[in-house]
Amino acid sequence: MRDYITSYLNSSGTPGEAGNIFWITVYILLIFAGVAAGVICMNWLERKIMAHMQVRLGPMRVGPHGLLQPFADALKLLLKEDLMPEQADSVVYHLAPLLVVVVAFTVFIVVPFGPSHAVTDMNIGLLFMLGVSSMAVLGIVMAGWASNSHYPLLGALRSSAQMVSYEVAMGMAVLTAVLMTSLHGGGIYGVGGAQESGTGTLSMIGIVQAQAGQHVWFIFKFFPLGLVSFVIFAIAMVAETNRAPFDLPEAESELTAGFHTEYSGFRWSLFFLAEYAAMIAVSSIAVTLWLGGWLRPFPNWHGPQVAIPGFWQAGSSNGVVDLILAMAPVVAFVGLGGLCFLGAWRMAKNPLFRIQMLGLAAFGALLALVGLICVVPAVRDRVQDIFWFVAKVAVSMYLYIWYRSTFPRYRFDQLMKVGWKVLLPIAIGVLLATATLGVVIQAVMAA
Amino acid sequence: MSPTNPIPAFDLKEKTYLDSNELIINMGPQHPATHGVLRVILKLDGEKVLGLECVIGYLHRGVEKIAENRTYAMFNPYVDRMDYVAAVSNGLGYCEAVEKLLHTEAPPRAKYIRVILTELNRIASHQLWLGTHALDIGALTPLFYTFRDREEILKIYEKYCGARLTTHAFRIGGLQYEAYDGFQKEVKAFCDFFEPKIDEYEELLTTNRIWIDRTRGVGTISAKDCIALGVTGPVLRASGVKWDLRKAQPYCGYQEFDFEIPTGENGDTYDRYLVRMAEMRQSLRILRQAVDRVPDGPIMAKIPKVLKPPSGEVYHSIEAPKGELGYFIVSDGSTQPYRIRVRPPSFVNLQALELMVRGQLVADVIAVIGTLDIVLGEIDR
Amino acid sequence: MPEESNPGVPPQPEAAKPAETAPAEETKPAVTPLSAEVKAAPPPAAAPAVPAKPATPPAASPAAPKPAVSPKPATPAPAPWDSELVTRLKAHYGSAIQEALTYAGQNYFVVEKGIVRELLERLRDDDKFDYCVDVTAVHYPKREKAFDLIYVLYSFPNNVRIRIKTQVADGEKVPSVVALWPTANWLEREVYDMFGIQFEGHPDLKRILMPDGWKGFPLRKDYGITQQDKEWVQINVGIESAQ
Amino acid sequence: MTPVATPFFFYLLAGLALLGGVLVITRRNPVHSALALILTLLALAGIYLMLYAPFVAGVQIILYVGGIMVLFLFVIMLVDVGRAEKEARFNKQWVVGVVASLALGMLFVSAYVKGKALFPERLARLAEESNTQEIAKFLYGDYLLAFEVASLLLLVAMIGAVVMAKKRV
Repeated sequence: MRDYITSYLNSSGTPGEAGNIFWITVYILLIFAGVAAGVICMNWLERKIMAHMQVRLGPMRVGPHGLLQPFADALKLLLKEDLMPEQADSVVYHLAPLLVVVVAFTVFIVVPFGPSHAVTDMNIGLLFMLGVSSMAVLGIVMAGWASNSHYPLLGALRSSAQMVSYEVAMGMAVLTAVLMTSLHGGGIYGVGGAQESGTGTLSMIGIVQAQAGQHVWFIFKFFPLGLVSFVIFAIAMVAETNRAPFDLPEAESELTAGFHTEYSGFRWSLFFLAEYAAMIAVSSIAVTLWLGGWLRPFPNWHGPQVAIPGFWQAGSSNGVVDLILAMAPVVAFVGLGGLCFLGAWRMAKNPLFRIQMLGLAAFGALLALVGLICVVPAVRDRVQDIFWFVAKVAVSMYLYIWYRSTFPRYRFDQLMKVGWKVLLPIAIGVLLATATLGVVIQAVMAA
Repeated sequence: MSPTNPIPAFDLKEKTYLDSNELIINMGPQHPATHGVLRVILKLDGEKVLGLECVIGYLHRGVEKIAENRTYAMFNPYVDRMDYVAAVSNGLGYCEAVEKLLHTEAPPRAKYIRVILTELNRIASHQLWLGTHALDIGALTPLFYTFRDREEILKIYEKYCGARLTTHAFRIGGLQYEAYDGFQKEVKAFCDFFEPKIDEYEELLTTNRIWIDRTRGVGTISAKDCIALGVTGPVLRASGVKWDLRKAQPYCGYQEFDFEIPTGENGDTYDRYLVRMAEMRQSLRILRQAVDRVPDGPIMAKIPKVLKPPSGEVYHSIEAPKGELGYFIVSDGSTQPYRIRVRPPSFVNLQALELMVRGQLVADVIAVIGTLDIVLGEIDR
Repeated sequence: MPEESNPGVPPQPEAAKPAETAPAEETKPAVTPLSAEVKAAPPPAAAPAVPAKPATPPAASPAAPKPAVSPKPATPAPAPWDSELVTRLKAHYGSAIQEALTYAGQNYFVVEKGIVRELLERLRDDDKFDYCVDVTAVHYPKREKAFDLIYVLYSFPNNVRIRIKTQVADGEKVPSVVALWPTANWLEREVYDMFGIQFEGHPDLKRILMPDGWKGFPLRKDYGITQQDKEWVQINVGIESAQ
Repeated sequence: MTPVATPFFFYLLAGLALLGGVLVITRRNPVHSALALILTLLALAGIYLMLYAPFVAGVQIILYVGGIMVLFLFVIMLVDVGRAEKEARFNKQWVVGVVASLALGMLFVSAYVKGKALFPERLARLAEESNTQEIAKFLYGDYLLAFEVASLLLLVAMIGAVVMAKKRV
């Protein structure tokens, strides 16, 4: 048994590939907990960031700087009465939030947090993600229909039309990136660097490895083609997750709350959870396909080789740059901890605030501790990939929040127009251009 | 909702079940975007509006009936509760109407302070409109910006008369309170503070592609339709009619100020937005002129303690932030008005809603309700 | 405001109106809508009432009090209103135009109910009163014809405001003017709602502010201020009394 | 990874597919029918996976579940379900239906009986690793003409649908 558990640690694949049920379970639980924690963080961050963009403070009461607000909210939601409209279709009504949540979490099976940090690596990983996440719309449609109420129905109609439409443009943009994995040459235009052979793959891990092999993130590949396809995906993914400025299915000023108008308490919180999980999932696709997944930035910067005995061995390809970037998780966590300490120090010196101050300081200490643990070489090397992946996803999540506090909402027909008449033609054009360019360059290089 | 409520006047023909459903949606009276307790019954084909009917009266308090049972001075605070967003304008209209009935006029100092407070109120009303209108269209942030800046105006009110929203700032014949020390300085400081803020709002919206898409060509109404429907205020001006009671039939000494009437061309929601933004700037211009020239002198005309206007009737109207606000007062020579009729701009403007949204989408209904800038307290009275 | 220093000058905006009315009618029949704004916009520093004062005809501002500060002039009363419009209309309608008066600088006609609709149409088409500001009513329960029905009109081209007043007995029907001004739709509904005056030819005459099943017309003088439709309140609100 | 509990999963998925199929035709509420159909389609996708055809499984989910069925539901939601439930469920074409299903059933039976002769190597096992590439090679290589004809057919159908829908507006 022990061997069974430890044997995986020496393998270099994902637990799914190794067929190790124990580690699969561990990974699933880890990812489930991680995504749930991410949703909680997002909840707090969204409220705080939006508040600061809107010249207000946001939650400040529950815990220092409202840090415990998400927990208070979760408790409130769990204790709320679970209501169902009288004429609602009870089976479908209860099934809908479950489906949405299951779908939102299932996609994380193939998300590659690192070369071996994924539940499994599927041959059709990308297709799996797109397919499963496209099932989320089913849950929304079911919720809207089963509520037997007009606003949810309108929300569901909008949602289904919107998500189906944007999937098309999204698919085309994704294909562009997939096409890039089949190129041989390295560098932005495929003419420099190592001429490793690419075969083209739909595997999420394979796609990141292709970017590593070509020494370029696909966002820079064939500039500006990669960038354009990334932008198309970035727009489509906002529409796909029903977020501002494409949040028509839940446009509060028009449809009160859209498809989840009639839901309350725990079932409503499932929709909430699924929405944020879906945001993280599509952001993961974007990061994997265009932003180099777990790869750290500046792969082409070189510095002098250094060696610190017992801590850093010389001989890595980028020398001191590697060392500096390897310290990024440490800097980030210790920095966040320092911010917490600063906040605790600046808090009003009043006995009433003592618990809050201590709490914030303790939280800061926890963060700093996590940062310091990342210094340990064994942890450092394993955490690196996950850190960069999560950091990139976090940037994308920040964009979501930023959009929401900046843009007005699109109207339905305009949304459709943007999807079908603007994004889709551009996406197809970019796809064709990428294919042509790839073939031409490889023919030239071969000649 | 009463069981005797109207059945919408649409023709609901017999349908087979394969016909797509014509949805009848009841928007309001509790709805985030109807600005109060307006109820709009929408008939939709999918998202397209086939027709609508406004149901109002949920906030009816019988203000006109109350007026007949109060003395002239006692009724003064009630008018603040009609358009509570622009309470000062309501008070100005009422006081001037009664003064006209009394054949008297406020002294010049009072008039200047009235102008200052009214223009501040116009800005506050437009700010509130902008914030909620943008929120309806989905832009969350302008709401907080405008409320932050509106606070400065409310602070001036609070300092002046102790109240922030329903100010009851004026008295028949002038003002009750002398301006506090530093009043002019603070108004001036507000002008300097607020001018860049308008730029800030405009930065968020005026050139925002989505904002333009959502508002341009939406809820278009021609000048002819505006006049036929009696629509006044910024809505009328956005349709290209350069008409403002402050210029056309000046009251309260507005003829002494130099300002322009901003107009639009297309009469769509975007033009109405631009017109109101320009109006805020014009109000600042009036404010700047007014604070510099406030004359000294009494703040109350010599009027008797008990007001007994000679019997007769007057109609007096002013340019409220939302349009022409008229008071028709009939006096029978007693201490109580025989009849007060309020001609609220929102009430009349709301009639244009159906014309403006028929054939457009649900989302446009929201945008158009927002752009009409209605206040239900004034509609229902 | 400088005009206060000269107590003989009547309040400017009001005094300007009757003064303008007559000349505007005669000399400038087709003024553009913007002319009003030009007329009433003296430069800020200038003395008040510059354009209007010299043109003051003898009939102007009879109601304006001599000293503006005194609230009790010698009982101001409506004075006859003379203008080209009045003579023209009187010539056409004869005694159906019962009175043409001016009070506090505001002009109004009192006409017979029978000609109201025709007169309004004529005013709209021939005299460019293109904007129906308001339709309202006043209840005089002791009078034989219990209601005054009042139309407030405004002309954008001429910047003139007048009122048309007619007397209506309880239960009498009045022709609707919705066909002339769509804005009259809600205004007439409100008059019906509050006074119970029926408008003939109104497309959708029903209550507007009061609930549909309500009994009684609240703005009539015989309707007490605390009075309510108890039955309606009990059925629809579920409480014994709203007071 | 080596297959685990293959018979169990096969019978589970096949059972779900059959159950869904039966529910599709027996439910009165069209939305329930559509949801049952989705169950069938998902079970089928699972069976494709078991047959080492992950690409087909993925496409099945994306196209049928995420696309076509959503549009089905979209249309059904706009239909007056209350009235549709009262309509007779099986219309007059049941004779044709029985004949068609009998014919299909016989086809299956004959394929099962003669199967070993028709497919001597039983299952053409595609490489799990390069499944997508293999399909691409087939589609764009051996069967290019058929693929293009099929896409043309779909294009024509699409234009036809647009034209028919346009007439109403």
